[in-house]
Amino acid sequence: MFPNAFQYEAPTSVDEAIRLLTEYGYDSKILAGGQSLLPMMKFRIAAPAVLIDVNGIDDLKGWREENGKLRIGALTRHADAEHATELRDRYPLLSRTARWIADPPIRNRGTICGSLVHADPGSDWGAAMIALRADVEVQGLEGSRLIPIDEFFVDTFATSLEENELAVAVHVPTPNGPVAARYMKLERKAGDFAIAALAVHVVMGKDGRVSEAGIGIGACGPIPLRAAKAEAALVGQPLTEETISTVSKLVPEDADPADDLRGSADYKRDLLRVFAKRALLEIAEELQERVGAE
Amino acid sequence: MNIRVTVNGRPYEADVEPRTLLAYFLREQLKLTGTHIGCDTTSCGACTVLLDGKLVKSCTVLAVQADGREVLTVEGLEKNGQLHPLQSAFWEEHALQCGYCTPGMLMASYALLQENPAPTEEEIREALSGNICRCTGYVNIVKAVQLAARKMSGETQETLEVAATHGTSTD
Amino acid sequence: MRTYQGEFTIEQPREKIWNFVIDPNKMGPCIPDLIQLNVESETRFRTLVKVGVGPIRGKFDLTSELTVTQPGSTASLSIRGGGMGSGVDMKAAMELTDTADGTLLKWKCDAVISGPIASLGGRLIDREAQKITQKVFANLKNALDNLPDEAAVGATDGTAADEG
Amino acid sequence: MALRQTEMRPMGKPIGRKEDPRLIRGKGRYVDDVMLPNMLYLCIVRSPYAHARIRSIDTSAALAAPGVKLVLTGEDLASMNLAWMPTLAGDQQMVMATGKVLFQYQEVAAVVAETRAQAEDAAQLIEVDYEPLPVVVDPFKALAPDAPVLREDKEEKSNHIFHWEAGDREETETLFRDAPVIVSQKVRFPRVHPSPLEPCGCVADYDPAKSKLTLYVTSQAPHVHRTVLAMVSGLPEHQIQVISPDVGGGFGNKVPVYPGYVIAVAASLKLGTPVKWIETRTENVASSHFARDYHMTAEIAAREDGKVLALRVKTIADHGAFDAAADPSKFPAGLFSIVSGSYDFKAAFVEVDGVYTNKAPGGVAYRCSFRVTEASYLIERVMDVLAQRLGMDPAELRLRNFIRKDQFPYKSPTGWVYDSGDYEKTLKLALDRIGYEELRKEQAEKRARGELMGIGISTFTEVVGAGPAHLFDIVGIKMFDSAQIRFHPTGKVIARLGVRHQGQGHETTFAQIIAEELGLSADDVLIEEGDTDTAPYGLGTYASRSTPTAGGAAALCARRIREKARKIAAHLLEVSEDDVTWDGIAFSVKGLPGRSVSMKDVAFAAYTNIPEGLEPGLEATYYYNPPNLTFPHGAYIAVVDIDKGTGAVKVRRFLAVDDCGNVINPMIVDGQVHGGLTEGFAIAFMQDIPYDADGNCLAPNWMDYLVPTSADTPHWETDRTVTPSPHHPIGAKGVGESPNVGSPAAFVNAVVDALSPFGVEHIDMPIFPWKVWSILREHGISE
Repeated sequence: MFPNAFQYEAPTSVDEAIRLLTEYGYDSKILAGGQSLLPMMKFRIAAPAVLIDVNGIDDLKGWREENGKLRIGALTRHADAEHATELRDRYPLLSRTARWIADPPIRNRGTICGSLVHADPGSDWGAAMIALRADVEVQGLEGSRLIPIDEFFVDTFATSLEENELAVAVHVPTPNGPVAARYMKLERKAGDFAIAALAVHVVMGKDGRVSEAGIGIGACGPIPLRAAKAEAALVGQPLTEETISTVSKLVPEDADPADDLRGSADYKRDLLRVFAKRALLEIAEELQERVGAE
Repeated sequence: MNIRVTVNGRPYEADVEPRTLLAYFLREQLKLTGTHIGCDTTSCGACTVLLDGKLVKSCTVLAVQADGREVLTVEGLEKNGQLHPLQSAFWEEHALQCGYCTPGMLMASYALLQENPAPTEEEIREALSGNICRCTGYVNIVKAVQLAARKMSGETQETLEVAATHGTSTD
Repeated sequence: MRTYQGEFTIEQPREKIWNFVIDPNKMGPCIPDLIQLNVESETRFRTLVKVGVGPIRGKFDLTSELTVTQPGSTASLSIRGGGMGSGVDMKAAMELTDTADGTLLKWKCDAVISGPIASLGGRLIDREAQKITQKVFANLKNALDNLPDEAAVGATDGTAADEG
Repeated sequence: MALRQTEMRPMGKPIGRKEDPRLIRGKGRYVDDVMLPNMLYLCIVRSPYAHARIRSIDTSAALAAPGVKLVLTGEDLASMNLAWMPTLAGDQQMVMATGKVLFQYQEVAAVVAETRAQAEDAAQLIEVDYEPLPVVVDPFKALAPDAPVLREDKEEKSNHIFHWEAGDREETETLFRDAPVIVSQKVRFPRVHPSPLEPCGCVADYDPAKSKLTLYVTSQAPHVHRTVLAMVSGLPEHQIQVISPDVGGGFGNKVPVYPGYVIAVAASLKLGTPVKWIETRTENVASSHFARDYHMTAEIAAREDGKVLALRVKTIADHGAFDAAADPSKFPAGLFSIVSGSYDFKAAFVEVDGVYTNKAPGGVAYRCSFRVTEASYLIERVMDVLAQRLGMDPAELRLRNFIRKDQFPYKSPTGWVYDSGDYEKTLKLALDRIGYEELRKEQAEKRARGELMGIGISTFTEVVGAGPAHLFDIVGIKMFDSAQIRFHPTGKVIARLGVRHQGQGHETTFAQIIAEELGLSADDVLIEEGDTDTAPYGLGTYASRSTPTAGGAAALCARRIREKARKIAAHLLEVSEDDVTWDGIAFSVKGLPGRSVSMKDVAFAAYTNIPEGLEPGLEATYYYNPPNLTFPHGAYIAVVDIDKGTGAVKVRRFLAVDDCGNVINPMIVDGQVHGGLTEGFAIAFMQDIPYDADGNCLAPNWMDYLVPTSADTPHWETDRTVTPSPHHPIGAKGVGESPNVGSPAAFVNAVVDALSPFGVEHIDMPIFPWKVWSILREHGISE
């Protein structure tokens, strides 16, 4: 299967990419990992006239910590996040999420930012970045701006990115204290989009109570969602069984799943509850060990 | 567009349409038909090759994206008339039936053993999860990768024979 | 099949609204993301529309046919066509009734979407079809509200019911 | 481990496969690897509608597109008399739609262009004006009196295709009337698809100078394809050569002749150049033939002690838009009447009604001997329902009802004569190996703790090897099979067979059979299949029939050679033929074992030193018509754990004990079992092709039609018993399909067993986690 014919551009700088985006607008698409876009183009349900391949832009590669944040460049592949042992301690959700995405060769190609910009509601990174309270750094003709993840997803396959803006990085806040995270996902088969998914990120305060909590919901609405009620109920509490039970019951309240081939809306809501409970129990145990060891 | 690609150590220069997928480029322009195509949705992995040492599905990479880079396909595994240990292990363990998934499976196994020379069954199953086999039920593929891992870690033929006879693993 | 419906009130006499909705030259432009409109007869018009969400982008070539079922009060609009290897069939029924404030327009639309878009985009097509349908009637309402003379009030949002 | 390829007496040994050296090097030659000079590419335009009238097709823009050489529609084919073609089931199928379309993804038009991309580009430019018609996707609704009639071309204005029955209605009714226990269960076998990794496709190469058509096609039955093509195209059969090169899996999907092949042939006939058509995965799943889709109800009449008396089965079979089932002509429901399985029922009565719907046509036998999977699943499922109702252990119930070893040959209540079997031995081995008693103990402990663990048993009987020619034919051609063996002077052999392997290892196993019979090593025998110009006529490889039919042909053909060889040996040994004995490796003089000649010596003599009066050369052909089918059997046990929070089922262990008679190559048999179990596992837990009410196919590719990966698939355990077939020349039975036939019931039985304390008696496949969760929820036992 072949995509429609297109003009291929391979800029080597962000400015050049933005200039091309500005020039071709609606008719163009950015190609990063291409693991979602190219299949759609082969089916010809996506047929951009111009493809702007950003893989040759060195500025989009790699990550660094700065100003209390981890800045992850747009060309960071899922597999990079999966294997980066140096990030596991402070950003455990990254590798825990990455290993659930599709399969190894796809993870070698697909990028974190590309996945966010594609804005598939079933995307694993969507839920994870919600939990991490990330910002997406985008650059346009007028310079760059940070879009908080809660404002980034607008609708299925739609983000608040302007037509001539390029997502250049995603910023993840550096946690302030011991952190643990879980990514829970049920699939119909390995590598499938989630039936439902939940990303849970917890930072423990010195008082033994949760100081920061992030819970992102995947595949249960038109966009990745935040379990805001559950987060609020978690912050300031010790991770007791009682807290966990209360919090996990609140998670489904912020979900908006639909009935489909993967299961009913009720089922998906209940999965979120089960995921939350299991994730928090595991996190509690892990943090207890960690704090105890310190 | 004109591209230069090194495939299995050999440089090629070719003119391709930007929309040409790497899999078709390899098969139809370079006549390296060992790389197969089995699906439209990047699901099956029959087209799996290594691009600059990284495992990719060549049906979801443009040929122009391989410009200036190195590709390794199944045809590049055999060296100087010697089968790669993975190839002979797949043969010995009956890890293939119709053979259509085999090139992709070999490439995925090759990539795995580069990073993890002694994988467990679970690690092998996870590493090959982007490659569908409809015939073998995977049991013998797992065995073959483990056998190849032992071969590549330098065990002698004799040790392997003993291990096979006694049904034990020597690692 | 998916069914979408809604209703709104316009502070205009029924006759005036009626004359609007059965005129392809006036109804045609209510189709959202219109690229091209050809009015082929008094009851028939052909439109080329831009459809899409995110990377899924294409054009649908749609032929619409107006049928008056009861002059002055009920009419139906059948929209058929397709694009991107898929087919679209919609039957919208409109009913006008007098109210104290003007005219109540009730609409109901049965949509059948066939082909790769329906099966590939299963996760989103329902929402999209719903959105497009609602946009048609929102545009219609908007156009009617802006008819010369009176202003309009009292619209209710469209609601959707999935019967598929 | 060195490859033990050079052994003499290779029968029963795990010899490394002869086909592998090319396949592991990427040097296989599959149909898409066939690249001919001036070859053009074909792309098919398919219907987005499940049911619609075609008002008009505008091909002008496509014809004007770059690189386009030809555009064809149904009307064009009608003018060539190619618009319709016969199906294997004796129905007619549209090659390209004329008048109306009957299922989504049906062939409507085709473009031939210089490149694949150009063909796809131009296909987009074809404009079809459709008038949608009411859609029927539910086979029960299709039978309603007010249902729209789908097939306007048929004389009978109804969606009913056939009614078929087997067994004794009266005796069955009588036994049911007086039975103390009756259980009844409705069971659906989902619509599934064989989905070989290599999709279907062909290169049609018509050479006007030679008036010869060469069709390279990925086919399980090249000879049948040639005959059907001759019938459809009107080309003389001897001027058609069908070559089935390496086949990337078949599983039944590559038995039928698909419209794409006929379109490619038509295009090549028109253009006089080679035309390639390679299916996309979407075309494969959504338009090529599906399998199963049986809606069954089974009832068992039994005594209170568990002894079964009678079986009654009613089935609605959804065949889609055309009856393209790949069943033998006289068996519209295939061998479904094997449904009494391994149990000694006094009577049985089985009915099947076939129905047209607006769905892709079918159904093929997907790794299954013509509807045996449906039958086996049904009886194994319902036996468990009976066990549950009686409060009996399912193993115990089976042991009580098995056909006993001494009852063979056994005549089943629907008329089959089972050749051999030892069901008790096989089940007992399985129970022993898996540690059944300990597992039941563990289960009891887990139940006490509120955990959900299940053990499922399936003790199935297969029926394979179609078939005896008096019973079985396909489009009139009797289902025998054939082998032709030719010795070269230096003692090497080429053997050609009428079947066509797709991964089963024929190049190795048939070499083993022939080498064993002729005292050679398997290395000395080259097996060739798939070229109709060289191979003798055969019906193809499916329904586990290759070993029972072609395997028999190979052995008997070799024996025919041996008879002539004996004469030559006598001449060489200078004794009379009666004084020559054959010890498996050489001919020797009776009583003088030292004086012997090998087959190699004999072969050389056949060309160099022929006894007077004897025809030179050493070769033979054998067409083997098996006297009966063979009946492999097995006992499968699955152990599952259920996650009470998610409803997910984990298969912890799975043991398959198979009995396929004498084994040619145990390594290959195990491989076949592993593969079939994986497909059975997918069917039990993942696979269905649902349609929405508008006839949209909701699982048209591998994103939604789920095929399991290595990470999903359990680690299979296997074992074997051996009960040779008494009538097969080498006592073999065929095994490829047993694991697919036998395993779905084991999986489902295990899940139901886990939930049985809550009164759950059945869950329809595929067992998605949400189904289990709903049950847990309903019974208040979810996490």
